[in-house]
Amino acid sequence: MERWWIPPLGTWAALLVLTAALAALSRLGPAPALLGLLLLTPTKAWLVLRHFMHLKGEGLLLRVVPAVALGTLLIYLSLLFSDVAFR
Amino acid sequence: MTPPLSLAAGSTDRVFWAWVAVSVFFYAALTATMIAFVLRYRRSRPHRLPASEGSLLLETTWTVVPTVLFLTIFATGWTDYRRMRAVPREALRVLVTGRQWSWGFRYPNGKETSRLYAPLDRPMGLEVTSADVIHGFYIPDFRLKADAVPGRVNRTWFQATREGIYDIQCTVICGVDHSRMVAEAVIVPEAEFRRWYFGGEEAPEPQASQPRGLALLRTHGCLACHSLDGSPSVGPTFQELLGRREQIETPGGLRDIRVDERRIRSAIVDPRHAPVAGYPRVMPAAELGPDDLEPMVGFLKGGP
Amino acid sequence: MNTAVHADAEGTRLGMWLFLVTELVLFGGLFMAYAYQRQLHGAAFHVGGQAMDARLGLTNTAVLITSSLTMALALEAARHGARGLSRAFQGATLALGLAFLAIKAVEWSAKFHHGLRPGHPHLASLPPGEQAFFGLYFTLTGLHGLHVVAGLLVLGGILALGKDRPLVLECGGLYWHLVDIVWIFLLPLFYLAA
Amino acid sequence: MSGSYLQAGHGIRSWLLSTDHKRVGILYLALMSGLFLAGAGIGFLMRLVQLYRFQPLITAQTYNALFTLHGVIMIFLFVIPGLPAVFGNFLLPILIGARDVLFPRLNLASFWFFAAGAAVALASLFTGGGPPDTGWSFYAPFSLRTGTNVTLAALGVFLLGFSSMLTGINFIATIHRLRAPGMGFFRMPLFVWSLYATGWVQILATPILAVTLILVMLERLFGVGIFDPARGGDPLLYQHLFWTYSHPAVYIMIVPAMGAISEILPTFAHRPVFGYRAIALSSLAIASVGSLVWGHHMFTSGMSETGDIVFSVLTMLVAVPSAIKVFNWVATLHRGRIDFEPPLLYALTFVFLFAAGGITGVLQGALSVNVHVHDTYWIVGHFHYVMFGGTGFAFLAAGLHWFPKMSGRMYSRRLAFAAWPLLFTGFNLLYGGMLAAGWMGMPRRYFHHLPRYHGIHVWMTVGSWILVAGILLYVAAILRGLLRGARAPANPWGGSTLEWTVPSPPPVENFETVPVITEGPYVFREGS
Ligand code: HEA
Ligand code: HEA
Ligand code: CUA
Ligand SMILES: [Cu+2]
Repeated sequence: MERWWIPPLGTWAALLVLTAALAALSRLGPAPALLGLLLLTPTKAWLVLRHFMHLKGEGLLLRVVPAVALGTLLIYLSLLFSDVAFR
Repeated sequence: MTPPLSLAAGSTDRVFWAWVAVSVFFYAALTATMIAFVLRYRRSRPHRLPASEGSLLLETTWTVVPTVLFLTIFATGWTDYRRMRAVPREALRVLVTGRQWSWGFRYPNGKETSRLYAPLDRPMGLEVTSADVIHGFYIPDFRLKADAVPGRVNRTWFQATREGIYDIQCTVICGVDHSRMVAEAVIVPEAEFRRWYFGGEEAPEPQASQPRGLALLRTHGCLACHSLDGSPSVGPTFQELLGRREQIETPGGLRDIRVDERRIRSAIVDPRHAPVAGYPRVMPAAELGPDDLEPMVGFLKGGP
Repeated sequence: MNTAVHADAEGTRLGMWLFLVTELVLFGGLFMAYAYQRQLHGAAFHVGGQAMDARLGLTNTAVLITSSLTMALALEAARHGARGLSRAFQGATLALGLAFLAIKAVEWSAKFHHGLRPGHPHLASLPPGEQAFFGLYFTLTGLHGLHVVAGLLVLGGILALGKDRPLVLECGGLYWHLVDIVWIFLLPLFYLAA
Repeated sequence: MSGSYLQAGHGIRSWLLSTDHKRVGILYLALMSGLFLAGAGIGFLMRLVQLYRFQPLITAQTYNALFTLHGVIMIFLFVIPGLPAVFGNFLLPILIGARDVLFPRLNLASFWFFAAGAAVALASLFTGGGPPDTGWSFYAPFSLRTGTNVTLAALGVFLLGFSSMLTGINFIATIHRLRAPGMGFFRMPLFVWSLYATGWVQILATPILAVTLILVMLERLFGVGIFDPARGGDPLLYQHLFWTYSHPAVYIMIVPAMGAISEILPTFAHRPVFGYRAIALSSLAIASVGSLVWGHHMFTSGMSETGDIVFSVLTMLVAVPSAIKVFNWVATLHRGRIDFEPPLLYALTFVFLFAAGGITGVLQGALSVNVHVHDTYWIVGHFHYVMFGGTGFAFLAAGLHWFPKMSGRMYSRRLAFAAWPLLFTGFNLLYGGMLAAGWMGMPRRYFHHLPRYHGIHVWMTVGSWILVAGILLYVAAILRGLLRGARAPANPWGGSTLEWTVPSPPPVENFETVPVITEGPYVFREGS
């Protein structure tokens, strides 16, 4: 019999481990906390998108769509910072 | 139109008109081509010329040329803008506070005014802020604007190149009297400004000598009862006075006249004689020497 | 009236993803506000973060991640024909979602108790940066909470009405996972900011 | 073959609950025409107020409410939904050879969100603290502190945003999934391209407006400190968020208009459009670069100088794809076989007026110039040129172009021609006057103006009278067509796109058999 429940459990475990790592990092001080925020959080989001939301198996179009959204947000943020970061 | 009256303004205007000229050129060429094509290629004038579906050369040209043109426009605008943002070190810095619905000015030595006094040909720094909502501090004749934002200070400066009184207007909608949130910038020679600035509390307010007639009307209190903008008040407005039809009360009854220079003069010197009908008879006679009377009459003749 | 044309599965999925894009950007706007304020008030955000209960935040993260797991399993089960099992997993997802909301309610009421709610004089007496921090905290977690509620309504509806075809479950699941992703970002921004 | 979509059912319910994309389009058209005339009527009234005070009937407070209402109606209820909702709905499926949009029920829901949004926005006039007085941009902190009913108006606009987003989702999905066999992306008509680009802007920008309005409502209702500095907020943050949506929104208004013009010009020139790919791709370019320039509304706000520079440069760049389109349109007339019909006249007028508006946009995008003209009538002139001269005239042109298709009748050609000189003269007097007034320093949103500006106000008001006459004649041309117009043939203009292959008005299913596409959209045969 196919063991279809294994992959989701793996993703779930990875997410929990990453969360624990994030919590541990943020206790070490502001710099590691920021690092965790910038590295681990997107990794977690990526895991959810790829496995739980099945982007892994989707066609090109469906993978481009969320990428466009995230890219747009990044650009919005950087333009916003062209103001606030230089006040 | 309105001449530029500060250092920055001259430059802003040159940049603006230069690009207007360039744009009008392109625009006219474009429109002419469009009209010419429509006339030439009407169905009623048949032709067998093949129509092109595209041309890399042409399309590249009209991508590159506008890009270069637009970026040049940016560059010229930025050059002047950088200067506007860089307040010279030696500038006097006035704190400008907008509030619903008036402007207040505070000088470094503590003097507080409701008009902005500034010396001629000297840099004047402005630190613009607001006590409530956002306002916009705008002197059109100087091509100068800075938003007054609560919780922060925006800096700009100007250097006026002509004496006079200039309108300050609020440009950001701030409530019911947004359009009444106007004030004046009074530009006077440096010596006069210093006399006032260093003269303690009692020093007389500087008066711009241009137009002097207007300054005199103000000091003599005429404007308390006569408006300049046509709005009704205790007495008739000064707006478009010369040549206006009025009904006056003479000993012989009501009479229609057309206001001329003689009438203006006599109304100032001897207001009880033949006043305009329909207004209370409250105007005092003024004791004026010709030095004062003539500029006043001159102003009223050509006034707003 | 004419009969509606029915979108194929691929089209439905595309439509769903486009909708998720709007949700992403919606929260993206709030993250922009957060980033902006934090840039201007870094220190105050640090202080504000100290008032947060990281344990509650982490617990809730675990709860929500687990609910994502059960949701994914519900879909897989349905795809493999195990409808009963699928429905059980759907039920588990709903329960976990409710648990998340309950923990959130505990947390909010503690904040309310300490006068950290908008409009309270105590909050108004704090420095501007901290006021901004709590303003954003309530807005972001509140809006996220509303999305959890909406997700529960949708998933509950699917379960109650017996509409748990794989395609429907998949779309409901996509929404639920998106809500999870948003939370994944909220955790370090507020609870681990100190 | 079944009867036309107009005969598919009669009672009011068969319209209000129809999921037929054509009927939904007509519903939007009916509602929006009413809203436009109301908004335009308010504009007309504002012009009168600058001459006669009408006191005590109209006070400064009333005036502030008038321009807010005028702006909200025109922007959120007319030009933003405008072309996609009406012509997009009616034509998109037909242009790609489909029976309907991909999600017909969602489409109907969009309409009802729109109607609800309009109703709520209008309800804000009569409830709570009375009509909002902040201008359409709802700048904080004034919008947070004013006693007028901003909260409800924001809710209305929020619903309208929802409608716009759903339409965007629907159109993108439709274009991806329902193109007829053989229709690759580069065989789509240009109007479809423009709707595709617009759809992306709608879904990527509108949510930002939604959160901004949510934040305004939360701050007004619960005192959450986001924008008001008295509560730890920041007013410039509001401006950033508002314009992050509202600048892209101006491209939501203009890109479909450009698409419509790109259909009309080749149809009447009877030749393929010049530079098809450049026009198609420039729509995408406008949509993407257009999301990066919002800061040009904030040059005097106290943004950092780096921000000023970045946004000014990007503003210059976003103008380039528009310029490309304009030149390609003009080139499309070259060596055509031109039928000089009203739709063409209005389309050419679009090109003329939009170019003027665009040029003023570029000029005010230069930093030093912007400092002077920001928040003056110059800006008001700019955006009436692009929105009314651009989108508005495209609407008028598209209305004539597709009127036979939609109604099955011909409009009055004579009246349509007769309206033009009035529209054109009135328009340029009124809005050209605004540019002049702004350069002289006349601030916008002013009830009272200083005497030095009185002359130019008289000028503008006179222009508005001529313009009204033109609009009324145009409306007459349409009404006459509806009542007494001759029956329209399937292809009155000799057009080459798919909508001209189906009868006027189209049958419910649009096509008897699904068309198979073997060539590009603008192939004209001899003699057509
Ligand atoms: C349909 C709507 C629409 C469109 C299409 C545009 C298009 C453009 N707009 Fe406009 N704009 C508005 C609607 C629109 N705008 C509104 C509503 C406001 C005010 C909001 C408010 O405050 O209430 C505004 C305000 C506004 C401002 C802020 C002004 C201020 O408040 O200080 C600026 C500044 O840069 C600007 C710039 C531009 C530019 C560069 C373009 C460009 O995209 C234009 C590009 C087009 C062309 C350039 C024409 C074609 C080119 C040629 C014919 C080639 C020849 C050209 C030259 C030689 C120059 N706009
Ligand atoms: C597409 C958009 C659009 C259109 C078409 C118009 C059309 C008009 N606008 Fe527009 N206007 C805006 C969008 C638009 N406007 C926006 C966004 C603002 C900014 C608001 C703000 O500051 O927040 C603005 C602001 C604005 C101002 C500036 C107010 C101020 O700052 O003080 C003025 C002033 O004159 C004005 C006038 C007009 C006029 C006279 C028309 C005319 O074109 C109208 C001519 C047509 C008619 C008059 C139609 C005739 C029909 C009838 C007569 C039927 C009558 C029916 C009824 C009464 C129900 N508008
Ligand atoms: Cu102050 Cu407008
Ligand atoms: Cu803009």
